[in-house]
Amino acid sequence: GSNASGKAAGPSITTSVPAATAEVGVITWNVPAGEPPTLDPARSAIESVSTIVANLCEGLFTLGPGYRPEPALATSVEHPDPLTYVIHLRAGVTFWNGDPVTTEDVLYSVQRILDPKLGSSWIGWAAHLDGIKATGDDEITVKLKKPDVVVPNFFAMPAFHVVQKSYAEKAGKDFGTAAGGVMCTGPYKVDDWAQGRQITLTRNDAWWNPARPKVKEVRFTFVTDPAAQVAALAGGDVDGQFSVPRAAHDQLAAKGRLLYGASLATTFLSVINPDGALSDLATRQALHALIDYQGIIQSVYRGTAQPLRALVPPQAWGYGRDVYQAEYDKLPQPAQDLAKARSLVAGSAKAKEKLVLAYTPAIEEENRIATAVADAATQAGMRVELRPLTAEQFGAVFSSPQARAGIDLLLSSGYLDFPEPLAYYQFFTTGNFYNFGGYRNKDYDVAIAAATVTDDADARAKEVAKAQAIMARDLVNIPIATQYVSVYHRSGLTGLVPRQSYLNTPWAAELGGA
Amino acid sequence: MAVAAWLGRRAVAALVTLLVASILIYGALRLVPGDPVLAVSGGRRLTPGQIEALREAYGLNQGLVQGYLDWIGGVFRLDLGTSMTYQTGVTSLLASRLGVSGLLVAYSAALAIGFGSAVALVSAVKGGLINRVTSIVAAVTTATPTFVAAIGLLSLFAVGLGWFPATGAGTGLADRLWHLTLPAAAMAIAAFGVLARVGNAAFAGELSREHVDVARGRGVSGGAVIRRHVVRNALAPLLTVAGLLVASLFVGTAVVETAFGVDGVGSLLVSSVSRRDFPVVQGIALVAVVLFVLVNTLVDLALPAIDPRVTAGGPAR
Amino acid sequence: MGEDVLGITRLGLAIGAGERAVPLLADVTVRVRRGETVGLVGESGSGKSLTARAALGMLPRGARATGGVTVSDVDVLGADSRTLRELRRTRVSMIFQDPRASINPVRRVGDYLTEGLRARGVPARAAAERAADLLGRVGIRDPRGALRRFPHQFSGGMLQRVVIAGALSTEPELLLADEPTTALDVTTQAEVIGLLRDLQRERGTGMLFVTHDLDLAAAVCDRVYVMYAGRIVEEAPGASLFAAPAHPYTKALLEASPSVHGDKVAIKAIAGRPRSLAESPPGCSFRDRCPLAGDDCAGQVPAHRPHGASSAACLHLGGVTP
Amino acid sequence: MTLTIPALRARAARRRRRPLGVTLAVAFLALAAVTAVLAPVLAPHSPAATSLLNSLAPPGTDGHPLGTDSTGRDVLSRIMYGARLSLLAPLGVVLLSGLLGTVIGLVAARAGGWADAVLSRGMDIVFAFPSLLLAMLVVAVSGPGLAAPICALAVGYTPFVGRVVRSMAIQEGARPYLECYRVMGFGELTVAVRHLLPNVLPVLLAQSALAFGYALVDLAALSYLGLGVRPPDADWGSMIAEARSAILQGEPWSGLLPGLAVMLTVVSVNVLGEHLGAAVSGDRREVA
Amino acid sequence: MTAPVLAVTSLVKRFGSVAAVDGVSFELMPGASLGIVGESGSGKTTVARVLAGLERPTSGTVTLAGEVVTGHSRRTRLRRARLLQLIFQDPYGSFDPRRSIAASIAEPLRLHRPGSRERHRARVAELLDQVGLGSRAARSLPRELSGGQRQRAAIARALAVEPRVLVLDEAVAALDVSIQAQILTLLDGLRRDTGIAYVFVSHDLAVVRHITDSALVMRHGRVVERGETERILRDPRHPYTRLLLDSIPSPGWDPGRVARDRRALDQHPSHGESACSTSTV
Ligand SMILES: Nc1ncnc2c1ncn2[C@@H]1O[C@H](COP(=O)(O)OP(=O)(O)OP(=O)(O)O)[C@@H](O)[C@H]1O
Ligand SMILES: Nc1ncnc2c1ncn2[C@@H]1O[C@H](COP(=O)(O)OP(=O)(O)OP(=O)(O)O)[C@@H](O)[C@H]1O
Ligand SMILES: [Mg+2]
Ligand SMILES: [Mg+2]
Repeated sequence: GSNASGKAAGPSITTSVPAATAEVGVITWNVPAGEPPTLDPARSAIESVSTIVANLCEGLFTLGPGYRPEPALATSVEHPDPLTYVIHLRAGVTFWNGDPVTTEDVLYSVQRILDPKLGSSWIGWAAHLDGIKATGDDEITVKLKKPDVVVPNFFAMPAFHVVQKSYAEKAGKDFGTAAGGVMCTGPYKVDDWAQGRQITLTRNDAWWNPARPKVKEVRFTFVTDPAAQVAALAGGDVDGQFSVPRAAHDQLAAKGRLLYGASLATTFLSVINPDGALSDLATRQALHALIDYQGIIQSVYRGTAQPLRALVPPQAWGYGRDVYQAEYDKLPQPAQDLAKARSLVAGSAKAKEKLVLAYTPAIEEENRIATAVADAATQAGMRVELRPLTAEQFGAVFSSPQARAGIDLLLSSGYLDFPEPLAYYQFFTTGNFYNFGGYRNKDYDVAIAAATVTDDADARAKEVAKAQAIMARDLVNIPIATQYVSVYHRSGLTGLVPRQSYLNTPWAAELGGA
Repeated sequence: MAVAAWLGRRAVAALVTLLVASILIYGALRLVPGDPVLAVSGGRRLTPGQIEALREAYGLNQGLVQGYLDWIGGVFRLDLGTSMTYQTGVTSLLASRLGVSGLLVAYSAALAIGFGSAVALVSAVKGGLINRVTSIVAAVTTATPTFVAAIGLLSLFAVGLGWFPATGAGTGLADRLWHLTLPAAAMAIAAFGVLARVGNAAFAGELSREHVDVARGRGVSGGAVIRRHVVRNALAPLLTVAGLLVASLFVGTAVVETAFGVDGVGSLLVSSVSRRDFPVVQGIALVAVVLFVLVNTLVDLALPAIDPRVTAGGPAR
Repeated sequence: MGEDVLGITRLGLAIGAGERAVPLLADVTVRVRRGETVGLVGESGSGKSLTARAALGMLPRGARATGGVTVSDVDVLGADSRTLRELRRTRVSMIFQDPRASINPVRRVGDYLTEGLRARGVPARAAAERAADLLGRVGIRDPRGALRRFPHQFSGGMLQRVVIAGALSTEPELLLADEPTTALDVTTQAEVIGLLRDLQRERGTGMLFVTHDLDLAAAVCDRVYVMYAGRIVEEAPGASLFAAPAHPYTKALLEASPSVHGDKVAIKAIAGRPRSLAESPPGCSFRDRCPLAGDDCAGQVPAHRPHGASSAACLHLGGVTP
Repeated sequence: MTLTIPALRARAARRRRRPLGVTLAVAFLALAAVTAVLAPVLAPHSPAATSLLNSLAPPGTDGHPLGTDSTGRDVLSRIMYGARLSLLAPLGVVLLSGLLGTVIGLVAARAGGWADAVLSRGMDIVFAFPSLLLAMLVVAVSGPGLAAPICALAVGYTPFVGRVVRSMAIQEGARPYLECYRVMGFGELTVAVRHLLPNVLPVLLAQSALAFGYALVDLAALSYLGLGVRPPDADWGSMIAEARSAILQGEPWSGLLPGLAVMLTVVSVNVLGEHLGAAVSGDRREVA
Repeated sequence: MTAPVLAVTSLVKRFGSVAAVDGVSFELMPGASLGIVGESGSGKTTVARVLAGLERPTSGTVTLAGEVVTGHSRRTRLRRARLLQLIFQDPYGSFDPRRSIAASIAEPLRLHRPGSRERHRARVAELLDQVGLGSRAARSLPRELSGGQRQRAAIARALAVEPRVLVLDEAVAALDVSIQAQILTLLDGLRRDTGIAYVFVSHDLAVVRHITDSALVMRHGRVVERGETERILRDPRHPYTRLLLDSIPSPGWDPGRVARDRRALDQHPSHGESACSTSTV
């Protein structure tokens, strides 16, 4: 039996592995999110696309160990004034077809995502963009209307992934699809897309980066059913995959290499309806007190997660770590306290009103968390109604007020694309498009605004931490846990440090024989 | 003459069915409340402006009748529209997956029909204890939902014993059959039960007919009686049921392909339904219905060769 | 008795065993000589079909037989399945009441006819020749075309001719005809009977002719057995059946049947209804419907006694026809 | 008087001949129905009571005779509560399709001609949609949930019932007793409703029982695919779906037990349906 | 001179291109008994069904008690039912298998003779007594009765509304000789006692001779001969009638001749088909 109560804290985190030494002919890698709809980097905001595109296309920068930006197609960036970034491109980089990368290609790639018809979710980076243009043969300049310290992070994101202009224009609507294909610069190129079956990448031997990949060919399969995934992994049909089904951790750990890494992800409850029962702080505090954090981490996440005191997990402190740490330590450690929750509920009329908790039952962990939260709330004297959402309805919550109607509380998981807490916290400023809960706190807004224009790391960290403390007190978001990234591969392979940046850095290039 | 007229009537009936079915399929999915474009977002955040732009791009603001005419016109040109999630033609999307699903259905049908009719015949002829045992087995297998069978087979033969691969469709015919054995078996289990029962009833019914007694009374040997007078006569109901089963197996692939991670039409249907990728759902529904009508029309057309009475207007019985 | 093509002696038949056994036939003795037509008459449920089928060795499922059945000196009840098959292929044929049920509806008439011949080892081509020949003999126009047609394309009368052709194709010594004309129109009946009689006479085939029509039996048969409740109650020459019925049951039947011939006479109904053997009272089965019955009838089943040209199983034979 | 005895004996024999399987099936269905109705009284726990730290307890655990699921909910209680939706939803399908099918079948059979042609063709067209496909189509339209699939399956099974009712009604309508009623001066509607329908009823019931089983399986499959019952509601299908990862973990109980409930129910209704059908055809055979 | 209780004029019934009944006319006096004979498919049953309102005639009229029966209104339906009832060949199929005999007989009473339950019960007992059935049969389901008993019950049910005409379609064909005699005797007695008129459809000339005064001989939907039954049997005028008579087995019977005559008749199908004009019988 795997009765979770008896188990210890859970598996440990891997931060380094031996580098790959041996060449490997072919590996088969499963993408549990299913077959990607496209390989267009502009539309690579969903896991199935990013996992593969990360090996195909490169931006100006990439995220290195510890999620630090590192140069890629650019060699450096200058920041002469708060509104200007000057980026120097690497010389001698070619697309897979041998054509050199020009500033024109870079500009085209960045600008095409600004077309709303494309539906790229990376469009958000340009909120304060004034203009972007080539200012030399191998230099482009980004001008902002308003200082925004978050912007440079996007340079390492698929928003700046470079595709060949002539190729993309020729492919038109088909760009990125099985029919149209893509043209990038990365360590792998698309060899074959057998729709419905697999995508095969082969090594790009002309890659500019001297760190030559060890694996010659990567075949992606798209098994979505967890049972089938585990059977495939355990049986050796598939060599590896990210996001291994938790239920099979024990089974797979005994077979090959199952590694965990800390991530920038958070699972949390957020207040969606500012006027309902949750407008009352006592109700929110009761909610905070009734959650079985320990049970969730041990039983739901089977130890592969950590409790959180704030919305943004410590991994995402890309700068000013000491400042963040000190402030973080001051926040209370969340723990279930049903007695406290009961007394809070007893003392508040609002707390006894019905509240609707929306969640995505298709994500098994969230289904269980929502179930447990609702049950605990009932025990504490609250009335919680569960409202299951489909992926589509969940998406609609973020884009249409009608979809949000009637929902008080939303359970969701999200991750930061890069280690900048601001990227999350700025969503909760007054009037922000994504501030669905209508959170309004002047002090919070001031702190975030200040941080956004503060270049200095520690100073910025201070401001962010101030906002973080305000939010933790107001409890408009109740962080529950940060999950680990997991990767499984058969024994005999090595080189892959489990990091969330598999979504935007060429991870397959690190993999190889032991 | 009677045969030709009968065949003509069947063909016209099949075409009418297809026509009305296509209208239903298109109409139902166009009358959807809510916004199908959200499918394109893959669950990510879209601004209202982006959504409007996408609606335009997919021609979702078009009138119903015009939309249907465009769509059905496309169907005749083998163009089923463009998938919202995959951005590629639904036709090519289906074409690349039909092979696997077709093989899976054929394999599973072969298993179900082969074992089902064999068991039915043996138990009907032998009777007694064998008949009782097989009828219990048939009752239980009929009641075994495909997904329960899938879970059972998967955990026993793939995870537990490791005799068969658990997932994927394999490459090359032999490897593919190897991979599809468990999924096909999972689908075949319930179909087997149905066929065993129907077949048993058909064989037993034919066995008790007077002409069978007459043949025995004329000194025709036991084997020949079974072959010439029982099997042949029971073929019509068996074939009819098998036809219906084959067509429903095609939709049954939704469950097994999901459970066994086979990328075929069935798993595409499930994911497209949950993503509300309507062009794909419409395309698959149409293919399923065409397949159903096709198989059953073929069965109908084959019936006169088995039972000449059907063309004479009377029923096969 | 080498002359007998069929010899049924003291045949008893029961279904089930022990306490729950249901008797179907008791003490049935029937003989058919070479070239002779023997009638078996009685109301429904009296056991006519069971008797005829027993001659083929076809007993109901789960039935046990006692007594003896021989066809051309072959012991049918004791025969193994091979002997039985051989017997059926070469020496006995049977014709049933409903020709439509007797022929496999999904096979061609030609298949039906040649099946019997092929089972005897006749080559395919020769079998087809013979089949066409036979169809011509039974009065079917365009026999070759008919071979390729299906049973549903024939009328009942024509189909019964096909069945007769099939039955005679193997040139049997014994023909068992179980109500072969009951399903047919009277005019068609006459034609079929005529045909059957001609063919039978021509080949010297012995025939057991089962019917419930007394007039027909009397007109067609050399000898007639009358059955009631699973027993033979009277055996009489065909000619004397009407003139001098021996058993009260036979007499009652005659009086109950209206006739087109002669003067119009009132009919006399028989009280009660016909019984099967299992339902009948102990002693004489007919006694509860019999006007002559006395207390003595209840004691035991009466034995057959000669009476004029006939013999009957009744204690009061004198009371029927003096 | 002598007649009485065999007739009575035959009747008694008929009653005694009900096979053991049918008795068991009826008993199981009765048990399931009672359990569903009385779930709040009978269930040892609330079906929603979670206990994350006591998840996936094996059967036989103290207080949880059938163990707990991955959220620590009592499996026995959940099966009992799950019986409500699992049985009610197919019942809805059967009632709706039975009603529709009976009306359509009777009208088609009695009206004949043009109306019959249209109705029969309509049923053929619906029949061309495998029921699961129909259910998935409406889910695509309306999003997950039970109401739409129930309606879709009801429509989908209508030809299943309607065709049989129609052919039975035609067959039965050709039997003299119905013509007798007409000769007696009864109107068409009276004959159809008072005399034809009751005699078609056993077949209708038999067919409905089979449809119930199919609907149960279809709905469970839908829930298994995540397109049917939405949590926190649960039926047996969704319980199996939720147990999938537990099965992977080698703790199959929380999935196997509801799977067993589905199978037993379907076997039972099939056995019952077949018995009803056989009883009807047996009745016919006795006549012939 | 009394008026005929039933008159049929130029009755035609077509099924597609087949004329099942082709210009049949006859009259039936109260208390008379008319036989309709002919081979299978000659249209006898169709005539009976048209009379009972189960088929609409293609043309021609049916007059009951002086009033032409047309249309399908409730009034027509009820009036026809009160005047004319039909007995079918199959005595089992004539009853709802789920209802007891008494319940089945009570049904027409409830429709046509509204009254208390008690009155109906008494009347059912009376009717059953009239056809020689007891109270045990009344309680039985149809399947628990023998064929003869069922046919008696069917007659009782038909008599329930006291019709003036009873149409019997092969009413005794399925019965054993001994039972057939019982029913024929019963029918004889009923006609004597109640003055009901019969249209007796049968292919059995002997039975028709016994139960009818006059008869029609039908072939291919037409009447080929009509007259007093005894006369037809003694002195058949139409070759077809002669053929029918010759087909009946008797001592010294020559089936071969029947076959020859029939072939001859088939070769001259027009022979005498409409020879007899519409004379009242
Ligand atoms: N297979 C059987 N199992 C049980 N009883 C049977 C079986 N076959 C016949 N019987 C019974 O045996 C009795 C005689 O049946 P049989 O068929 O020989 O009658 P029959 O004289 O041919 O009647 P009919 O004129 O109706 O054909 C009947 O009471 C019948 O119910
Ligand atoms: N409902 C019908 N549809 C088509 N043809 C019919 C129908 N009813 C009767 N016929 C045809 O009408 C003709 C007369 O049939 P009918 O039943 O009246 O004959 P019948 O004299 O009663 O014969 P039988 O002695 O066999 O009962 C036959 O050729 C028959 O095939
Ligand atoms: Mg018989
Ligand atoms: Mg008739």
